Amino acid sequence: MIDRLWFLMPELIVLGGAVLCAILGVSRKVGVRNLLPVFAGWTLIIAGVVAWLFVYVPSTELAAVATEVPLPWLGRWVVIMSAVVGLMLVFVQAGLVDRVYEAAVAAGRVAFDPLRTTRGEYWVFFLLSVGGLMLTSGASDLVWLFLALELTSLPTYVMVAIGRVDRRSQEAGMKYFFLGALASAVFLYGFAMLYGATGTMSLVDIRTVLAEQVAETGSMNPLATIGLMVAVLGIAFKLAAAPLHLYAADVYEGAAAPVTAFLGFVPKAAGVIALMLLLSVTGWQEDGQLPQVLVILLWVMAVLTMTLGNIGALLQTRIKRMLAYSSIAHSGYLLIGILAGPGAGYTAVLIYLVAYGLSNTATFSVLAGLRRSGQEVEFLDDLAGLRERHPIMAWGMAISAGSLLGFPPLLGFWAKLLLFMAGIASGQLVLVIIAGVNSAISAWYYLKIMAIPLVGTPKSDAASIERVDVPGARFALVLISGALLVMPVALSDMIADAEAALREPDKMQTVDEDSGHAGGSAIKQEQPSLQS
Amino acid sequence: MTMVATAMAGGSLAQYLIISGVLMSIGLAGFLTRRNLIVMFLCTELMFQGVVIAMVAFSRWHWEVSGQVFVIFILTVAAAEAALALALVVLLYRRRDTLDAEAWTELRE
Amino acid sequence: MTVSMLNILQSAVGVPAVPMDQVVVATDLRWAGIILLLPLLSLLLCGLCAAMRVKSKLPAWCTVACLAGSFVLSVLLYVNYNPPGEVIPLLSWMNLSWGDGALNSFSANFALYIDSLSLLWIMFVTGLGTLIAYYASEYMEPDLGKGYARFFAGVSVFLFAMLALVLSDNLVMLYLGWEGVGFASYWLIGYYYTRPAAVAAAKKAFIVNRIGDLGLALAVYLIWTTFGTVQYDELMTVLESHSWRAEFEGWTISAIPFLLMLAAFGKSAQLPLYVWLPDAMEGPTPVSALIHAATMVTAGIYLVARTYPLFLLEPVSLHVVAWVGGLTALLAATIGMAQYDIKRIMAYSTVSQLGYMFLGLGVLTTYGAAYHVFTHAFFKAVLFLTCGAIMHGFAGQLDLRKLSGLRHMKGWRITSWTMLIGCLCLAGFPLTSGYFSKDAILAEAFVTQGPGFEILGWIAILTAGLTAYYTFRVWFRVCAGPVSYEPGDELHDDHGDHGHGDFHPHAPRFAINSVLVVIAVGALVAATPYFMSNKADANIAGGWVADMVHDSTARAGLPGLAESQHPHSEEVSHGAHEHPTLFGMDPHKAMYFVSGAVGLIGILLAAYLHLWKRKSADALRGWLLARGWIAWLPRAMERKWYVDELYHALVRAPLWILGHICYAFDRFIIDAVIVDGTARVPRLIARWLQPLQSGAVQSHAVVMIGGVGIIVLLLALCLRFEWLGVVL
Amino acid sequence: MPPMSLMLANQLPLYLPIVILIVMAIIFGAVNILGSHLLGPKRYGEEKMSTYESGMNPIGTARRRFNVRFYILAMTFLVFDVEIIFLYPWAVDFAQLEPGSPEAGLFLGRILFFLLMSVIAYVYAWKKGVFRWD
Repeated sequence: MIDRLWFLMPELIVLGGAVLCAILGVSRKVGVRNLLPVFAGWTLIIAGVVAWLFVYVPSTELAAVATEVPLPWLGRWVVIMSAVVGLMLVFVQAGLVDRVYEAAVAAGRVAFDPLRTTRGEYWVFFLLSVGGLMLTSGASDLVWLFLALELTSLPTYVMVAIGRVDRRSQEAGMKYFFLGALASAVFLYGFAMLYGATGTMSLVDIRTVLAEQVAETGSMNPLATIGLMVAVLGIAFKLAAAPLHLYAADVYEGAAAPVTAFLGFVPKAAGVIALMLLLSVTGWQEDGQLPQVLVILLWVMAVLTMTLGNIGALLQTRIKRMLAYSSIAHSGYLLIGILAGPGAGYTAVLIYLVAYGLSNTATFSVLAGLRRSGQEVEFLDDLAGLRERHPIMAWGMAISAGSLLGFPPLLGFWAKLLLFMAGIASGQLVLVIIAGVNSAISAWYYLKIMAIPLVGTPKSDAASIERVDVPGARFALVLISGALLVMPVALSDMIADAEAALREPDKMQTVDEDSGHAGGSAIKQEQPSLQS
Repeated sequence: MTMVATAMAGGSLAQYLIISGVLMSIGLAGFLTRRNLIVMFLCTELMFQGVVIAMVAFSRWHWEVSGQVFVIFILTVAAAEAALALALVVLLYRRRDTLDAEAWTELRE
Repeated sequence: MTVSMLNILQSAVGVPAVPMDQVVVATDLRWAGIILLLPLLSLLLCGLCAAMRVKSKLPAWCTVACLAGSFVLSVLLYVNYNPPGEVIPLLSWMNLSWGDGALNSFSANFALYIDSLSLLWIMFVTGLGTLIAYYASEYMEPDLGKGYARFFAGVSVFLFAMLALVLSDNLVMLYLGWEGVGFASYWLIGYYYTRPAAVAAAKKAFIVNRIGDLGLALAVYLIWTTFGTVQYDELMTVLESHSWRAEFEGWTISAIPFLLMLAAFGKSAQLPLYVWLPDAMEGPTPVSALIHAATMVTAGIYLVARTYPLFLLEPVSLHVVAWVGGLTALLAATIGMAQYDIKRIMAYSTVSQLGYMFLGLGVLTTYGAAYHVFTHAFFKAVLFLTCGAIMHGFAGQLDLRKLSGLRHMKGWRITSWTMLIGCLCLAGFPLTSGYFSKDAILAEAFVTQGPGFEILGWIAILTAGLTAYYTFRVWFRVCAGPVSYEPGDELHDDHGDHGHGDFHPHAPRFAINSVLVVIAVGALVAATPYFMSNKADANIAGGWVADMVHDSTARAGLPGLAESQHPHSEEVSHGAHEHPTLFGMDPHKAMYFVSGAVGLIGILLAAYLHLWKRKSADALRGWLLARGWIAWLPRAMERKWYVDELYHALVRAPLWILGHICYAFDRFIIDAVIVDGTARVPRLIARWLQPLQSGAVQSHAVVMIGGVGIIVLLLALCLRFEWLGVVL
Repeated sequence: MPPMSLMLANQLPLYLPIVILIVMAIIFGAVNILGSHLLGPKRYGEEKMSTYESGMNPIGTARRRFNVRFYILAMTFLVFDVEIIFLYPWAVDFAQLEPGSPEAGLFLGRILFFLLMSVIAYVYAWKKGVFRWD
């Protein structure tokens, strides 16, 4: 029997992996504890493969189930994306969490105390958070959306605090938690208003009710509009979009670099997908128009976010702060895609998320893979002359920063191009021009990030920068750099897949009526075919 | 007491929303003005409860139960947040011997 | 409700792609792809050399060999191609189609578009590239084992990107090449990355170029939405079919040429984006010669010539091109007159000559512009390479006041005489190649009708005189006169222990000398195409070079082409109705005398001031500076018309200020006022306010909630919501 | 729709019992405090002013640190506490289903899965050593 639970298969696998990690994490055997990243990695691989091959295979009965979900096939893209980027994050984080305590246990300085180890918990929270991101994509009602968002963000608060033993990471965790709770309350209030205005939690029903109200009164219910606005603003916290962006710099700087890599992608992606679902279902009515208020709101947010992010990054000397501000700017670009709406805009957003997630993970993997006298590298200038000692790191940094900047022919360039094209196509020419100017401003500091490790003059104490003894971060860096160079070749495939992921349930159903079990080809029938 | 019950049944939605808004505002004001971390956390809980009241009121108004289901989940998440906040507060207190939010301003420009 | 990305594209495409009838798809010429591959191979080899820390000149030989191979293949391609133009498919890249029918598709593949225009370009790009790489093998000697392989890798990247730009058959691939040459230029300008000036110059070049790139990206997009294709052959077919004009009278037609123009002006250093080129001289001299004089900077000309039919649709854009080109030529020439650094003088002269080329494009003589690109590539390369030889030999000395009489020094004769040849060509001395190519542009400025084109012609003639003056100012100062010199401040290691007193300049050796002679001879021989017969069309003047343009997309800009052959340029008149005259003669004939005379006057003036009476030059400067009414002129010329200062004030300073305002806001408002400042507020208020704005968590929260509140309130008020009461 | 103040005015009578209750509570408290203050004898001494007049003397400061295990145990309690919230609605609904139907089986299965999660949480807490008190 196919039930809606079928769609939850990847998430259930991730939950199982998390449970396994929780139990194994308190094991007294060091070998078992060291295996945790491997378990986490395999969990993600299995979840991704299951989603790819088994779950999202269209069939008549599945399509019938899927009608309750606004974008039932979105999960395919999101689960696989989360699994891939999550796997890279596993490489970046493996062996770097809880080093101090485990090293002390290994050296026999302290006896193992299950209450004091945090390695197992870290991986549990990691998996749960990624699972939350996967769940977000399947949301059919506000309750689900809320729970998925909270499942994504609650573990991150802990991960920030326990990622390294340092006063600053605890401060970061505290700030992140309190401001996050505040933001949750804000978007919940928005949800409450939305519910009050429509009397239903289901996203699809909300759209129907709102459409009826528009048909009756000629304009959207003000309570619903305000509710949507407040909800969007609350979710903006997850994206680190203005005006809820200030925490990002502090938290990213305070958290350990592997955790920051995680923060830069998972909560942001969850927020973006939540916005997509919320707005596509409630905002865009049949006439293809977003209410004027929401357009203004998103426009202002996008401009503020990218401008404040880029200008904030211009003057930073600390590399993590610089990257934090740059990630704020990227949220601004993503908002262009959201504003451009279902179809082209969302397609571009999905591709941009992949490009951004990979590049961001790669930049932070450089920081995670380097140590200077046991501490993380803090200033950009410390990386000067990195090429001479660790050429792979330096080139990987250049490629990933280039991709973030949007340097052709890297993946980031194509993703940005698609976003801007979608923006222009939806009539937001001014916004795209502002984004272009911002992009030019961002060249200033991205070029610094690219050039200083490659051609900078090493400082006298540069020799003290060492690689960490765990090869995971370097491995991820090489993989991602290669992917950023190679993936543009498959760009049209990616566009086709992203478009297929954004099909609405009714359209899917019509396709499936005559195509029986061969679901994979059913998707292909309506999407642009690829000739080579 | 019957009069109160009548008020609940047929009472104005506005009253509940006002209560909800007041709770929300008190929570917000408290969050912004109090420095003790525990009190700040309690204030966010207050904001959550404001939402909860609004949800229940709307649920009753529409005669539709999903709002109340949402409330249960909000309460659960609030409990999870409480556990988290408790752990975090213990951690921070052990580090600095104070719960003053202002003591934690090392990360800044 | 949902609008698919591809649907948007589809809706924008309204033009049926007519099957092309002229351009042939030639698969048998696929070996031409090797022209592109060889520089890549060279890049790979250089990279290997760098990785294996090769200390010999191996990277140079690899590069020279690969580029020579490219050149030979280019010539073979010229011999083998069939005139109207051919498309050589190499690799499919983006081939999207959605639905049936020719109009539902988008393609951009790696394919080569071979016509006379691209052949002209690749031949001089690969030819000069080979020679200059050979020159650099000696020039870069001091860096052997250090940056040697990096330098040649950069040159290979540049050649690859430049060839991709020129040979591409669609605008997307052209864009890739465009960005690629920008990147290579950044790489090579910043070659001496330990020098802050070089790093700053590289950054400046990159950022200024990005402005142009934005224009190109937008133009490509608009072309795509307007014409439904980015491939040249389809684009030209669409443009020539008369049906589309009735449907497309939108704003995009007018916007496209201006955006393309922005891109061209950025890459080719025209007003107002020329500021990066003089600074780019911080790179090694072979780079200046190859990239910033002969090849890359002409990419803008190529772009305009390639998309010429789009410009013809909007005549105003051509007028703007002409005026910007003319004014840039004049401005750069005046700046060049007052500089002392010979390399910088050459840089300004490049800007000035590029201005001429744009003037040529603007006054409808694409063949003149292309011819000038061709001749300029040779003589400017010679001039830069001689400057480089001098710089190399005199330890970085480039000040023309501190060098004199090189002609009489042993080992410097070849340098002096080849420089003289370059100077003669640049000055437009009669019967040199520069003379003919410049005349073609100057005369056409008087023939073609346009707003103030006659004034523009006189400006160009004046500029020609100034050019002759500053060119020979350099030669008379540096190569003529009594022997005397001072070394520069970049003494190499082998001279390190010598003082200034016993400094011995080391004269160029075989590699440099041979390249100088070959290119100088080339500069002289470049005049012959003007007299070679043109096969394609006997009606047009201009010889073989006109032939080169005749078969290409830019053929509409050929003088003498019958009106009927201008398919859609009714507004653009060649002025064939009433033939204008200059001094009672046909402008083409008159110009032989006028420009020759002007050039001679300039040379004589330079000889007087800088050879026979060197003192009087300083006296003249002093006299000018002492007169209040004219003193601003030399001062402004020496300070480059304050353009850098203007940019600083208009662009950089506001950004800098904005950045610092935000920083200051964060530092002094958020941190100082909100966090620390509240302590100083009187205690009564502080007791209430301090907890509100003190802790960092709360200060963030205040901004968050304040932001949310302000946005919601403003939007709600804006749209005049009747408050919640109505809803309940 | 009437103005808000008017709506409130209409509703006010409904709150009368609460108002009466509050007033009575205040009066009760005030009368007791005032009465004892006015009527009771006043004698001060060292013993009289101590915290617990007739109890033990306090030892140490009141701001003593509690063992962190109290918190951990409290959090563990929270898990099972909140679980109850979900069991009640489930139980109410389950009673209305036809016994033995596949629907009821699925219903039961889901709550068992939910309980399994709690059991795992319990096992985890146990292994973690939450219940050890040494």
